[in-house]
Amino acid sequence: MKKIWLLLSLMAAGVQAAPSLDHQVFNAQNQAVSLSEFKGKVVYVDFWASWCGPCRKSFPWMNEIQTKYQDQGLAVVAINLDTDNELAQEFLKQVPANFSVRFNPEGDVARSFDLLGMPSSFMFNRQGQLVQHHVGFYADKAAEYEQELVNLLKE
Amino acid sequence: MLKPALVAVTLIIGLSGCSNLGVQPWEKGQLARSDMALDSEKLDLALDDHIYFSKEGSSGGRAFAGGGCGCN
Amino acid sequence: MMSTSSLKTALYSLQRRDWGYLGEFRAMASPCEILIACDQLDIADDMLDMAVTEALRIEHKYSRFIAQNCLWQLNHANGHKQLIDEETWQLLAFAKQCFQLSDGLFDISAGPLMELWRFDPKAQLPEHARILAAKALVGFERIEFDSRHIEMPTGMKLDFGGVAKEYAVDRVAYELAECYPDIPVLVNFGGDIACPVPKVNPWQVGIEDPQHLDHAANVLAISQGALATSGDTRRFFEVDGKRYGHIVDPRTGYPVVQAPRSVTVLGPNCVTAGMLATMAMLQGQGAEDFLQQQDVKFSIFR
Amino acid sequence: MTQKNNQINARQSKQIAGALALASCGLFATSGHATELSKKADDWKVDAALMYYGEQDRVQAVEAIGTAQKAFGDDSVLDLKLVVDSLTGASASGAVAQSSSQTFTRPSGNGQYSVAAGDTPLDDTFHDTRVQANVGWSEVLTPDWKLNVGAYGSKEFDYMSMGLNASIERGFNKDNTTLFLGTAYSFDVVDPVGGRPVDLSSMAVRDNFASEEAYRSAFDATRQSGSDNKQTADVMLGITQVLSQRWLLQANYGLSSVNGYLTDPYKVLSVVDNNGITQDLLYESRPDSRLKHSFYVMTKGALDAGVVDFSYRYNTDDWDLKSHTLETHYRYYFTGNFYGQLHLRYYQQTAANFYQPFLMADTPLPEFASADYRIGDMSAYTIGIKFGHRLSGGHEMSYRLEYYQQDPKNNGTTIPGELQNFDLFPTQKAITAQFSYSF
Repeated sequence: MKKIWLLLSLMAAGVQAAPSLDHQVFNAQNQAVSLSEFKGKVVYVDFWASWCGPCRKSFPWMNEIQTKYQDQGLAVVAINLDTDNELAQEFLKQVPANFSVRFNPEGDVARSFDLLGMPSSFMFNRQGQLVQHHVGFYADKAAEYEQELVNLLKE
Repeated sequence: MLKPALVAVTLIIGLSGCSNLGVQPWEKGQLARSDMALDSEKLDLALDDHIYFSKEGSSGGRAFAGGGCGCN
Repeated sequence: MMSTSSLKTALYSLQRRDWGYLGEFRAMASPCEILIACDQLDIADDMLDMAVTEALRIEHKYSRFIAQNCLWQLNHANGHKQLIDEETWQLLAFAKQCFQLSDGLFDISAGPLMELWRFDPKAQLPEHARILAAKALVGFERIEFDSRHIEMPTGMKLDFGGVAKEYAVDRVAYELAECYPDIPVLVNFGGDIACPVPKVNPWQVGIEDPQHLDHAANVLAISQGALATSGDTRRFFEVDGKRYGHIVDPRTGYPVVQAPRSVTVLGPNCVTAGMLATMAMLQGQGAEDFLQQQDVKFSIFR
Repeated sequence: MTQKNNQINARQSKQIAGALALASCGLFATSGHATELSKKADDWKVDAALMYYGEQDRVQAVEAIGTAQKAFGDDSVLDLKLVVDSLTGASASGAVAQSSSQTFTRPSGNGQYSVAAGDTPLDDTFHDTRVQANVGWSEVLTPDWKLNVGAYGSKEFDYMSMGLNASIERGFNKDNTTLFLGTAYSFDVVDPVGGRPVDLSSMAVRDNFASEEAYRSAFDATRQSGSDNKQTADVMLGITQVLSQRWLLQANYGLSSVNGYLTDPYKVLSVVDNNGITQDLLYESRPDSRLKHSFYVMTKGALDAGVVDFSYRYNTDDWDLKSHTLETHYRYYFTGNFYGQLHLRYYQQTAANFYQPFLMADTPLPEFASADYRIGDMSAYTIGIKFGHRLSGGHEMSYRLEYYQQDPKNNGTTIPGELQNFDLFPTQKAITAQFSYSF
């Protein structure tokens, strides 16, 4: 019974099933932009929402690694999934971000990334291939995440 | 007496199989509200349960486990 | 009970030393250390956790590199009146006193000038016209503020760089001393140091020698009090043999000529020591005379 | 030009170190400032409440409850709870009213109390203070598995109880479904005032004895020696299923097996003749085991300006005591920080098979018998309102008032003779007032 469900959900997700950087999102000025603008860099894509506690905890760490590895070609892209943009702006006022913030209110990109929990993070190497993904944010695993990024940056 | 118990147990286990019910992880904004937590009024419920436990013949039933908030 | 230090090593580390615990982390773009003279792991961990949280909080609030933060809001108000909280008001009030006591030499509105002087060896001398344009935007006296509001001329940018790190050191020291009044602790953020609780056998603190970076020229013994270092040992550049340090004189728009390479001052708290060190640097040649008049212990490297 | 300037400056510069030090004190005098970033995540979250429960001319109780919760890292949470409550007033002894005054022996055997003609006999020796402490630890083992363990202890004058519990939660399909399996064990020591009465032994009343010694030996004959204990083992299987973005459903099945001393040492039954005249008073007796089932289903919804939940519970057990409970809470937010909440509950119960309002003198004694209306036929309803204010800094204050009415019913017993003049199933009314504060 389980297999049928899997098949159905895959088909429903449409062509762009696998996570990739070829997706359309909105930037702070509400213009449609593509994630491919970060191609060539090591990209840490993070899906978050204003109501999610662990997401709030991950921002300071993302700030740190963005400042630390910016000039080695790291791009942290946090994609907000709130349907009400006001909530996202309120969150950003309280929890500053010095990395790129994008918006995907319809959640279609999140659906094609098939998130298992919130937050969810995906690591792309310089060739734009997905190499790693994590669910949730745990302070004691942050060093592990950082090491994975450092290895990607060295490639 | 045992029959209803068995029915209940199989029903509960069975329910966990269906994966079409439910929402995507990023659609849990409402469910993550503090007033939606199953233990959001745990003091009131504890005080109520104590009164009804000492004034009526049956008790229990409630569990605070599980919950809607989807963030890890 | 699970020891919580293991949970948090990612963001900072806590190592056992024979005199207690050494906590290390990064904040304000500098290496930070907390030396804790106590043997209980959970207390040391809690103190370190408080220090990191406070340091990151201040950095996030007043760093000029973080978009949307408190400082960013003030600097992008283009002339409109802005609400400020008590902490920001206290800092502004302190900066105003420093501006007056230094006859305008210490000016936190020198933001635009700071951005002009990109301090790394490859940088070129900015054109004079751009310096004048940036200087036009500087002038602490043109800022109106009270305990609730602030109004700045459009284009003026505040930069708490001259005081934020020392302030963070003092805040962390103040909070640690308040929660653990009897545990001697030394807070060291990249050379700015504070010891709020007296220690019987004093801490041994190495003062960096500007010529040979990363190894101590001489060692100072501190039982209590604070110490701050201001200097261009790392951030400087040379053009036609002339060395320009990172201390800019807001009145001329140029870095201070003949400024010492580094000035270290001891004081009651880090903010005061740091301010005296910065003002000494701003005196250029007169640094030694200036500090002698303040009868504080200091050391200057030329 | 800059050289000259510096020279002038050096001479004029005055002693400013003192002024600077003074100015900097202002920076730290602040008593600690509101941290914009979320409150330090690892602080203690404290909930406290004070409740008054008062029945119409029967029992009054004041209960203070406090819980404190602290997170350790991202995975573990410690929960502490302390409850102190004190009980005063009188509660029904189980004896029936009579057309003449009646005298009863106090449970301790020292002294008596008398009840006026026509009144339902109430035993007013009820002054007791209970203290209970709970501790719980929950740990997220993996994103799918969560473990909770806990222990509690409770002590009052004549009753001591302690217990352990453990439960495991498993998340399925993106945490939309959570299966819960919980077990609990508790051990209670029952050491009543005056000792445990011998089951169905006849109450010795001092007035019926010539001398104190005679009364004393008769009373002692109605006592069992030492205390007794009671063990309870519970297991519960539950599921919490997210139905939509705003609704979730919870369904639980609970099985509870209790063994040991279940009788209420302070309850008695009247033995009446065909005219309804009390001939004797017997201490009640209940079975020493009870197997209980509970089926509970609840749905909770997040509304735009409120929250609502509906729940139904069915209980049944091998004492044949069955009950239905319907309950709902509806909360409405008048403003972002102020809400009102309505609480409605209906409860209906059928009597245990050994419940009898009284015993007939001419019929043989049953093995078990109790006239405690709380295990008789009964329906009850509760209506309550609550108001809450969300204050700054994550604090919340709330106060509620509830009215609870119980209507005991006759489980089909024919009422003999003059007992028909009395209401053997009087309605009970009670008020609850509670104030809570959390930060």
